[in-house]
Amino acid sequence: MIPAQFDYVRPAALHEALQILVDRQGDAKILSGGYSLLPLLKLRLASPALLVDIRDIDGLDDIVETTNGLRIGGRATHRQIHENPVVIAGYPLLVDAAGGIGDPQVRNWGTIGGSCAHADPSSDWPAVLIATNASIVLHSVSGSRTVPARGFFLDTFQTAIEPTELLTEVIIPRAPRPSGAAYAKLERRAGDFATVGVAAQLSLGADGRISAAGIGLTAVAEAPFAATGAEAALVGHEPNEATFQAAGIAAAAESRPGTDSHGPIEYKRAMVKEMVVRALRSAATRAQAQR
Amino acid sequence: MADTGLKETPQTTEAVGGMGHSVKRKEDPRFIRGQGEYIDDLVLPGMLWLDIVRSPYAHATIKGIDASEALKIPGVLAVITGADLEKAGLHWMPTLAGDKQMVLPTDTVMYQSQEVCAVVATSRYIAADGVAAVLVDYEPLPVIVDPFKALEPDAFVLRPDRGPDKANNHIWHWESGDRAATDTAMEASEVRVSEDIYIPRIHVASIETCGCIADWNATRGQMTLHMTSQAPHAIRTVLALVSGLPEQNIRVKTHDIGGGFGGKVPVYPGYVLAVVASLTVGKPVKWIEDRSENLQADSFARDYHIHVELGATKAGKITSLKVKTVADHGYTDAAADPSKFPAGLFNVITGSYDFDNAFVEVDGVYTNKPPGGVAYRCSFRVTEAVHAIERMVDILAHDIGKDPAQLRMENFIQPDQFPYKTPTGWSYDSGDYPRALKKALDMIGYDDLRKEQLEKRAKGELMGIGISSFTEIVGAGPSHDFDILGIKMFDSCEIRVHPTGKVLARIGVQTQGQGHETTFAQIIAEELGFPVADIKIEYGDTDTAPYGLGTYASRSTPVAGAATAIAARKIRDKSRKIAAHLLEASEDDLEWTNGKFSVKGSPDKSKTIQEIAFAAYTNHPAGMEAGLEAVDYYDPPNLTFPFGSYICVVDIDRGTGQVTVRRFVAVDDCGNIINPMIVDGQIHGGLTMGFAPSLYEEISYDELGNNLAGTFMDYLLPTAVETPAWETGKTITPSPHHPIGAKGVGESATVGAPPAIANAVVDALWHLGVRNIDIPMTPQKIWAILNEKGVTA
Amino acid sequence: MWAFVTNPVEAGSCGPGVESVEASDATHFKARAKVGIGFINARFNLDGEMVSVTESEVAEVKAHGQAPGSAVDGTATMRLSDGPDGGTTMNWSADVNISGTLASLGARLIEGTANKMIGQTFVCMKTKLEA
Amino acid sequence: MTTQHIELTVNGEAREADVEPRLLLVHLLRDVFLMTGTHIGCDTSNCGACTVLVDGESAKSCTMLAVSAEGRSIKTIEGMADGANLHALQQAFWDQHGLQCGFCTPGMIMQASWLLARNPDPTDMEIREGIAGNLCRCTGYVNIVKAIEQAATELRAPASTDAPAEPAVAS
Repeated sequence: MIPAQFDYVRPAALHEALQILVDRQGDAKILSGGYSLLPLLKLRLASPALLVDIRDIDGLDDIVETTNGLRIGGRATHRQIHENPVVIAGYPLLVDAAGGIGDPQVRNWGTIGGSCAHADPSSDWPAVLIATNASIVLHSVSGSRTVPARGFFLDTFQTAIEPTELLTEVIIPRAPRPSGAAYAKLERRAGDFATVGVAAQLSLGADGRISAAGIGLTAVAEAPFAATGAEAALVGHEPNEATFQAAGIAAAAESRPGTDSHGPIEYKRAMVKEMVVRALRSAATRAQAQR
Repeated sequence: MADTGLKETPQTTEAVGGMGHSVKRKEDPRFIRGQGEYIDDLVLPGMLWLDIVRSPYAHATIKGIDASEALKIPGVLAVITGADLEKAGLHWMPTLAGDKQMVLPTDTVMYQSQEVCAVVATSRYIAADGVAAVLVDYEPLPVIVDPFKALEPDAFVLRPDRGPDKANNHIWHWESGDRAATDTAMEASEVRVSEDIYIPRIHVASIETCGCIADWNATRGQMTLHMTSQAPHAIRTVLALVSGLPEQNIRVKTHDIGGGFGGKVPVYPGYVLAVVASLTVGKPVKWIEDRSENLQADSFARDYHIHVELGATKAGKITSLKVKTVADHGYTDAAADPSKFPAGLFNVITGSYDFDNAFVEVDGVYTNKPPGGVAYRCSFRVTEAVHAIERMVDILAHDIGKDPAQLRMENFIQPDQFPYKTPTGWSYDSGDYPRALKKALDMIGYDDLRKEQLEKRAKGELMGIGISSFTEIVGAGPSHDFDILGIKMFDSCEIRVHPTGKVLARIGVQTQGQGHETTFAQIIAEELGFPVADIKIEYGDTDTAPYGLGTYASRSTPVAGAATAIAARKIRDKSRKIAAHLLEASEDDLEWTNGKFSVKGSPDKSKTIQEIAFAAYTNHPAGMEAGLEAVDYYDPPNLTFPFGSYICVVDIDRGTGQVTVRRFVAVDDCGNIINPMIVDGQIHGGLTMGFAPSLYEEISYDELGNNLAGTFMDYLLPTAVETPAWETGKTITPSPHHPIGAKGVGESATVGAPPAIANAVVDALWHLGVRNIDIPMTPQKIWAILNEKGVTA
Repeated sequence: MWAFVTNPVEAGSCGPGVESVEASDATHFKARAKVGIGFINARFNLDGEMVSVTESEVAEVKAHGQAPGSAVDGTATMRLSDGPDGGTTMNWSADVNISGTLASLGARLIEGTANKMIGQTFVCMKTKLEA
Repeated sequence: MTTQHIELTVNGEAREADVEPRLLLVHLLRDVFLMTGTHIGCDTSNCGACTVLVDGESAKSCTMLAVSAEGRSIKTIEGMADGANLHALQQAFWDQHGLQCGFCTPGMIMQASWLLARNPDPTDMEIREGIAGNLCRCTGYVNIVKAIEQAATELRAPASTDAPAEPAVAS
């Protein structure tokens, strides 16, 4: 399969890229890892006039921990994240998620910024960012703004990014100790898009009860979303099986899956519950280990 | 003639590398260096590209084709439509099953993604742009995707071209066995079990898609067609018949093939379009399918709706089998079955069991789909047959409370019953079914697994054990019964021994990765004593290779392998005469051992095959023709019947419905073995292609006829992660009629594996009241059952 | 309102992604539409027909369009009735079939999209009518 | 049609070409440089037949633009053997019957080389996960896994000469 024709530029600096987005407003599409974009171009399901390759822009793939939390450059690959010592030490949820995206080649080149900007309704990172209450930094010629992940994924393939903006960074706040988080993904076959993906994060209070919870779901609605009902079912409760089941039931009720080759709606809802429970069990175990 | 003694240990030295040696493959050095020569690797001077406009509709009238925008694109040279082909009478072509198939439609498209017109351009990129620029005006028509609806009396007729006397969607009816006797036996049976089993449509999805380069040289009047074909000679003949080109001026050349599995037997419209395009523009024209075209428009396998009933005594002795089947062939019957067998060899459905009464009937039906019933590492409906009988035997065992292994043992055809005549007319050549099953049971530790299963079940865990004891039927075939479009299904080998004792052999079958360059050399090494390293095997070029029907249905070893052995023996016969001349001895006084003739009683008086070869050109006896070569066209006296017993252990995740194959033991018997390493590899691959449709792969259609698995994102080939670590074992029961006692093996595991997996999954759920689950046994399907039974986690 | 829903240019321009509409005659129109979600889309050439089923009550729009490799066929039915507050209420239903590449290769992506696009169409009509 | 001039390194050799921006890296290698060892098996980056190394990282060359590979160093199957000497992986695939039709083999070998560069002593499951992006239709993977194990053992051998003697694990 052969893409339609397009123009290609590879700016050397961020401001150049941003100016191009202004100049070619609506025509231009950012090329990062390419593993989401190129198959669509080849299937001719998308035909942007210009690709702006951001590979030469310095400083877009740093992974650093700051007082605000973990800052991950938009061009950081899934593998860079998966293998980063800081991530491994403090963010097991990210390790879970990064290690299960696509296959090794996809993880070598696919980027967190690309995944988030592309906003495939079944992609993994959005659920993680939602569960962790992360925020997303967008740059344009007029400066930058930070959008909470919970307001970023608007619809299928649609985000809060304006045509003149570039996703440069995601910021994942460090959860107060003791906390635990995990990603549970159900897939038909290694490397597939999720049938359902659940990112769960729990913080425990001094009384051992859940003091804060984040649940992000993917593949079971038009866009990844926060299962706020499930979160409410967790906070203030003991981190036990009954609580997890209640959260799972709430999350299933909140999900809006469609029928496709991964299964009918009823199955997907049931899998939401099942995978929410599994993610919460792991998250709770990890949280207990921090006590 | 037959030398079918048991050859469990090699008779030749490792240096010679005859039968039984795991000789490393002679073809591999080019593949591991990336120097294989696949069709898309080939570039000819001045070559153009062809790309195809395909229908978005599964059924529609074409009101017009507007190619004007496409023709404005620089580099787009021509757009070929059905109307263009109609002028030359090439808009329809015959299928191998005697039906006809559109090359390009003139008025109606019959399936989604059907070829509508072709764009010829100077590069593959420009050709793709041309395809996107062609505007076709369609008027959608109603669509039938369900063969049962197609058979309803008021269903619209999909193929009015068949004439007013065939104003329905019924293609043919075929039956086998004795209906009345089977009915009587069935009614008298103490136990009757019946089931509706659907074997879904699947696609071979070889990693290399199909393609060709047609190269018309007008001055020489020569058409060279480089293509991905498992049957180049048959293609040449069909092309000659369809195009009117003289057959000697057509050369079909198949290079390395990146997997075939039966999908590269049929003639696809793309090949014909490339030929027409090359004839039109006078330059070589390349057509390469992309993956989505391959998954949507090539031929498909299975799509069999089987109603099966098994009768037995209370004690579990099978008495009768009755089968009624609807076969969805899509809009044309393009199957590659032998002419007399429109339902393939489906009547091998009595399997490995000894009983007297069986009746099988099949009805072929048209629907708005691409051709079905073709191939997926088994084209002749054996997979469907084995699945049905092995599922039913398991259901019977569970119903009467007998262990499925025990029930099989009690019903097997016994070794002393061979040759065994089945109630549907086959004569099984040889077999030892109890030995294979016993070996499999031992290898997997069956009794312990059954204990473990009971313990797990008590804890609510779902574990199942499934057995399949299959009988395969391969090596088509004896010419009295087997032909395709009238061409008898013999196969061939031609051997030339050069003066220096090096050998060139050409065979009529075409490798798709099975290792013919190695195994056929091993047959010659076995028969003549030339080391494998000195033997070169060629195939795939119709200008040089002897005529053969090609490689499919596991027929290479049973047919061309036999031809090779016989041709080698003809050379040995002549060598004996030359040796007698050289040794000044009587032919009767010579004995053949280890690649040389020696005088009986005087082993130091001998001539090696290499010395004899040299003499054949330098010192041959007076009155004898010089040279040392032979050709054989082998017409097998019977098919061969490989068999095996497979045992599968599965665990089911109650929360998600996911099935994990924990262990899989496969004991195969394919008679004498040419190369154990390659046989093992064939079984590993076959098992994986049995595993895939059991749990993952399915080509399904929505009600509009859209193929819903048009990429590898939705058509789920298993990766290394899911695929079990196969455990293989062997028994050897030689074929009594095959010259080297061998049987085919390529398809055995694909045929035998699915029921073992299905039986294991049903076994895990039987106590919940589950009797059958159609493949693919997807998580959503299993979960729905668990949910219904109230046992989800 | 009846005039609006049976005017090809007015109603047709509310179709999903419609970039241009041209009336061929009183009941037929041709349109170009960019159909899709986000940046995933295909440009369709659409042929449409407005059918008055029951004068001033029920109208139907049939559209049939093609993009390379894909086709879309849809029927929308609009039923006007007197509303409780003296206004006119429009009830609508629609059926859209997508065939070819978009359906076959984009199955996972397309699911639900058709209905969403239909919804947008009627939201658009509502907006225009209220304007 | 506008083209762009690109320069890159392929198997250590400097190469250049004028290409359309939409040209895929795999077509640059196959159709422009006529290096046909890298194959195409799908369009959706599922099958891995087109796997090459780009700056040492395995990539699916059907999912990368040639223009994006500008200035990078590409390694393909054609760059694996050192003249007559096969790379340990090539030898192991041959020894262990890790291929049949050979079509997935170049991509499989390139991916395995990336895997072993990062994990010289992988477990069976690490190998399987390491090649999860490479589909094989012929072998059932068993012998591919064995081949990668053999090559891993082979490739570790020189390093182990500095280390205290340890018996090599036969595959």
